[in-house]
Amino acid sequence: MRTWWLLSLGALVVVVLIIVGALLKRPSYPEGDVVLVGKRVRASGGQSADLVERGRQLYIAMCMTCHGRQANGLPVTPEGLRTQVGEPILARDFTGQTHTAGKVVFKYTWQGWGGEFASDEDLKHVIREGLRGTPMPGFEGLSEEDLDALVAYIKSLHPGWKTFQSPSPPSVRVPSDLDATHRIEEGRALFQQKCVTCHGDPESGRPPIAQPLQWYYPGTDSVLMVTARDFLHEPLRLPDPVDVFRTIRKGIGGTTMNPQTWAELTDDQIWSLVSYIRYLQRQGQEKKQLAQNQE
Amino acid sequence: MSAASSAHAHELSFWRKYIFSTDHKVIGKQYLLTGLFMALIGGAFALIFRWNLANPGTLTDKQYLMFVTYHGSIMFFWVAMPILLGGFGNLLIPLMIGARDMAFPVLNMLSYWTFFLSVVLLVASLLVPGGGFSGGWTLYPPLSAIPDLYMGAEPGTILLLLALALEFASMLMGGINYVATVFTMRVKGLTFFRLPYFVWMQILAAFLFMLSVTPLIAAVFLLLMDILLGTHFFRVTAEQAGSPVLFQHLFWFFGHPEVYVILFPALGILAEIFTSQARRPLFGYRTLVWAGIIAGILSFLVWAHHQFVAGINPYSAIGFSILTVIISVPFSLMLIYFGITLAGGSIRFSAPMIWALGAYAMFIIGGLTGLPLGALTSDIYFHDTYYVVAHFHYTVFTIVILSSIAGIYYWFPKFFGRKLPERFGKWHAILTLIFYNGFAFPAFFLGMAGHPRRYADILAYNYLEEFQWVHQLMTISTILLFAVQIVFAFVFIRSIFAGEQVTDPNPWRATTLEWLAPSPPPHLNWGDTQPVVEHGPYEYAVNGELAKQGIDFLPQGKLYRLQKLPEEVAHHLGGKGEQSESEVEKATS
Amino acid sequence: MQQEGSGVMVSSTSAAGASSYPPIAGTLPEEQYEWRGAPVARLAFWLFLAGEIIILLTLIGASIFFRLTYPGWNEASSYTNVVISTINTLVLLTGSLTAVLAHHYAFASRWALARLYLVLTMLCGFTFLGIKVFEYSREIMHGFLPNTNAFWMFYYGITGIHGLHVLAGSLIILGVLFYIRKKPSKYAVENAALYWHFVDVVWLYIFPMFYLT
Amino acid sequence: MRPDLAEGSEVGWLVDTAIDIVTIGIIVVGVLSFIIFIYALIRYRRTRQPFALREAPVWLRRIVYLDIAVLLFDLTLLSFNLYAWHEIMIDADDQYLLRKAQEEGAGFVRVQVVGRQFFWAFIYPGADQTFGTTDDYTTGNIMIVPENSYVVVDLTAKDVLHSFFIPEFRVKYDAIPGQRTRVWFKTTEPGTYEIACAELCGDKHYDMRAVLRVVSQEEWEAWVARRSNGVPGIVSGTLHAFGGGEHRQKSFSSSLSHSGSVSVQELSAN
Repeated sequence: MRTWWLLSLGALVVVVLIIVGALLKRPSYPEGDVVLVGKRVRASGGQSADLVERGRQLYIAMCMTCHGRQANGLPVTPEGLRTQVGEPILARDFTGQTHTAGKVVFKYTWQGWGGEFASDEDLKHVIREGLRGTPMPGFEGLSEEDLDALVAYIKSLHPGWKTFQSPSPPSVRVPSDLDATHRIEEGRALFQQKCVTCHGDPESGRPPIAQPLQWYYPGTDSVLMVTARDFLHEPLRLPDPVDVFRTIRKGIGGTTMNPQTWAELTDDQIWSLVSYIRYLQRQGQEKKQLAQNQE
Repeated sequence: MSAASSAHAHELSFWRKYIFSTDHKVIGKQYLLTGLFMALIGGAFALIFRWNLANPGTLTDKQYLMFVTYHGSIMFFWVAMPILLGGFGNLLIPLMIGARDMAFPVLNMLSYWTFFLSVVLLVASLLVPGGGFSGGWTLYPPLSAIPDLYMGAEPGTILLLLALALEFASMLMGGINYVATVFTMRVKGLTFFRLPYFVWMQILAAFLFMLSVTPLIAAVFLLLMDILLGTHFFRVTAEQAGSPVLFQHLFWFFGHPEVYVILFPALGILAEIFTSQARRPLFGYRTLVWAGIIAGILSFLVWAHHQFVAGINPYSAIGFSILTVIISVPFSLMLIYFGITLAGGSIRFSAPMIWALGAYAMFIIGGLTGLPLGALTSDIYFHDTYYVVAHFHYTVFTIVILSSIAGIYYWFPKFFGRKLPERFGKWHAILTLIFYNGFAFPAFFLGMAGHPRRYADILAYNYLEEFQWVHQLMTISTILLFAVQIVFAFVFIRSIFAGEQVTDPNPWRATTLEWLAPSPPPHLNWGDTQPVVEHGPYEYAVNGELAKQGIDFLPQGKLYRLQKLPEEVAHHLGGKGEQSESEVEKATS
Repeated sequence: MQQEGSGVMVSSTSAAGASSYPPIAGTLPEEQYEWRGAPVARLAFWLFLAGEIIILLTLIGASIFFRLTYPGWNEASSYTNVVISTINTLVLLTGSLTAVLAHHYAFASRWALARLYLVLTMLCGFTFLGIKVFEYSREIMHGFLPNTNAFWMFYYGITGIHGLHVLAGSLIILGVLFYIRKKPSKYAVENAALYWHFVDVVWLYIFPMFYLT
Repeated sequence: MRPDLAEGSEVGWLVDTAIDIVTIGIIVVGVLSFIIFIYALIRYRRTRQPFALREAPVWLRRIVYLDIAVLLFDLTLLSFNLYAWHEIMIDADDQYLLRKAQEEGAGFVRVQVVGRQFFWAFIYPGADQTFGTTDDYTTGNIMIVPENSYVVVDLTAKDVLHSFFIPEFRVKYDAIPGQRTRVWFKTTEPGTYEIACAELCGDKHYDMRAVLRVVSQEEWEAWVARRSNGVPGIVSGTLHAFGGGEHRQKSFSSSLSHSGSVSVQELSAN
């Protein structure tokens, strides 16, 4: 009659065993009250956990929505990605799936035009600073460990990383008279000479032109078009003068911005171009502010 | 089934009798058993994700959310609705109004099998590639509108939506059937204000469900169009803007009445148990009925209190908040009246009564803790935290588990002709209440601490780290709670087949009509007799002559032998009155 | 279960009424068997229609909500085909007329005529669907897809669900035709006609919403 | 139980008071009803009261008036909520907050917040205080605002629903795609807080964690200046960060004001 007593007894034993099991495994986090951007790593999972795996978790939490589930630059969001001026763009493809030759093209590298891979420092620099005018924010509070993990994960996505040797960065000196008027004048003249073809003439109102990139829209045959930077209305991706200098000197891989065209320019002339571009940026900013104040 | 009910002159095949039966009692039992089985599955899902909360990292994030989602969906749509509406409604409504079956027996059977199909689809949605839907039982788009992109579970989502639609269709059929039955098939003398409170609550629930679920059916249709045809009713693309908030409006227009759809039958069960176990007439019967009607009407006007911080107009939020507070009036009235029914009674602490009292006490907590959520400023902080989880477990667990099991203990002798062990029932109730509070009450503190819901791993946050032990406590309570229910499941099944046979068709000395029928009632319920109602439903504490013999109640009606058998009864009984009489005797002896 | 003092399951009553519980009070004359109100099927059908009406009201309400916020609605709605839809309206209205006639003859117990008009109503339904398919194909050929813009998604959504209702109405009539062959039931005819009128009334809202404005 | 209220947060004070009033109210009522309930169960148990009363005693019937008391009680509890809601959600438009900030001599900062799976992007207008210009700056998962300021947050989402929740400031509002919503709060002292997502947004919902840093006025100005582009006289170089070494600081606070940056002069001296 009292079988249910036996049943309860049996169930009780099982349950006690389960609870003992539950209590044996007590997760906790080692860090005290340090508040950091990024992932807190479980002690049981281990600080020693695979760096790539940790990077993958961070990638899912912070990068996947724009760079894609397969990291091929196909955004998760159906709204797509747009620049500040409303032009559709794609996030960087880390796997080489969309590139015509299966390459991974990073714009910001020290190898110069056509360089497929970025150095660790370049990647961290972009993650930390963000790319202005695009949805890429600067994750500036990210700890160095998390940056390492992210870079490790990104580098696990394309076999080319294994053989890639990061070159040491050349030393660059920012001239002290960067924003001086004479430099701006010199830069304007050089700009008219070398850059107007693609970038248009911002001061006379000629718009920049769109040119094909070397990669495709994922899943289609249509080549991605990209418009050259409009220096008056659009922010520079990396506005730091050193970055601007570097971009001009080394060109932008995967695009038609071939540094061979202006190989004869000296470093000093390029700094003048940087000055002029910075001048254009300020002009655009003032115009916009004026327009807003009038509203 | 007992030997008595098998003595049919007109034998049905096994399939027609137990599987594709049109008998309301068989369908009710089918609903009840399916619902209880799904409750075990839903509870097991709860265990799995609670385990993950105590030991983060056991499940993947996707699995965790999937189990959370399915736990919610199953408990609401595949446990509460079939047990309280399908099960108790089918089993009790015809008996309580003295009818022989539902108004549409075939529709009734169809309703169950549609429901069964929805269960199959639900299970299928878990097993398809990509796994089940993991966007919460509220199905909020855009997360659910582009499942393939956001969660990688497109077939699962579509199947879950279809399963929901089928479930709604099934319950709609049931609801129409209940209303039609109660409106047209009451026996002689049973006026509307002599209906047992349970029947009132059932038809109110049926009306609420019918009027509220249809907008959600429309919303599910639009959501399916979003998924399959790429429209943008609820999702936002670069060129075209849909409105995610519109879905929330449609969902909660259903969602709030839905809570009352399952709450009302539970209150009905409590009313039946309280009156018979406290030997007291239901205090303020008419007022209670009107309170139910008013609460039902008001429930259509408060839906946006789920969306105070979800982008609705702040002015309209004020209106919804005030209405929400006003809707607490009929419910507090119900609870107060139930309390008065208890006070002054002669309370028997039988197993169903302990369950019902526990449910009543938990309702008090659940109702009161709803106030900080309905009050709009405190809801800013509590919205989507564990406080909400605690609040709705105090209401919904009370409805779905405590009240249902109270009802099962109460009517089990009537349904199955056998008894559930009484002492086990008391221990079951007490242990369940302890462990239930052990998992639900700490959630209030988590909510106070600002712990958002549906977090797979709270250790991601500094300010939540110290509450990990609370999750472990809750997990242990949940394990114990589930273990107790497992034992109950064994006892329940054992009692169906090998429990002690009941000798008395009215073991609780209750008044309502179902206790006049034999236990279990035969096919077509009343044989060659028929009840005629002479009183209101709760004539307890009667000081008549019989009171001296210990009989302090007047049954709601009396049984009369029929002058001429109705056609289907005559057909079923083989057309001979003598045989049927012996059958009734057999069944009751 | 029957513990002393706590259980209520006392067996005194069964002891008192040794023969059977509950005692039979007497014999009930046939005219007092049951208390019946409205015809059951009609009541249930109205309840069902109430639910249907709310579904379509929700959809129409949502479309009004979108229409207020979407500026391109009127322009998009000018591409719908008024001629075809007017023909369709006439077809549906004819169906309503024949449904009324079927209802009339069913209640007059002239079953042959009732059956004829039911068949005509059903044919109207299938004609409507055929025209609708033609109209859809034209629109799709012109590049108007459900995901084109807010107007077209509502157009396809609401007319699609209405089309399903027309199909359901036609199939209900088909079912009723088979049903009344065995057992002539005027309420079956009435409910089928009722459903048809419901479908018709819904169309009368859809027609100005998507075609005329 | 609640996390400590951020120092001097106005919204936080309103919300906290609303919660306290309602919570104390329901605890009092709950305890009272439980006492009555348990008393009734003991008083009217079968062994003490073998026969039930047919009619409720008169004094018991009076309890019905309790329901009116319930309504009044509810409305009393609600009244402060309504006031606070008015203060937080309805009254506080930008002009009102700006005027208040000017009266108190406090700062006024606007930040656009974009929720994405699964991070928060914070868009700052830059030095010119205007959105949409070339010096806008976006941070990911870290929100930096000055002390003693009114902060107005414009919320939106780009994919699914998110909910912007700062527990310490008692601030929460949904970020909805295609719609702009806003919240505001006031900061007083520097500190570090956590921002959570409170609306299910996908697998890594729990990991959608951002950090709110309230910094001193000087630190804020230095940060804005460093992040602003094209402003004459401010040039930052991040070159030396590539060298590693001393940049690998664990604590973020020390690297905030000039995170890995050296002035032009330093750089030129190399």
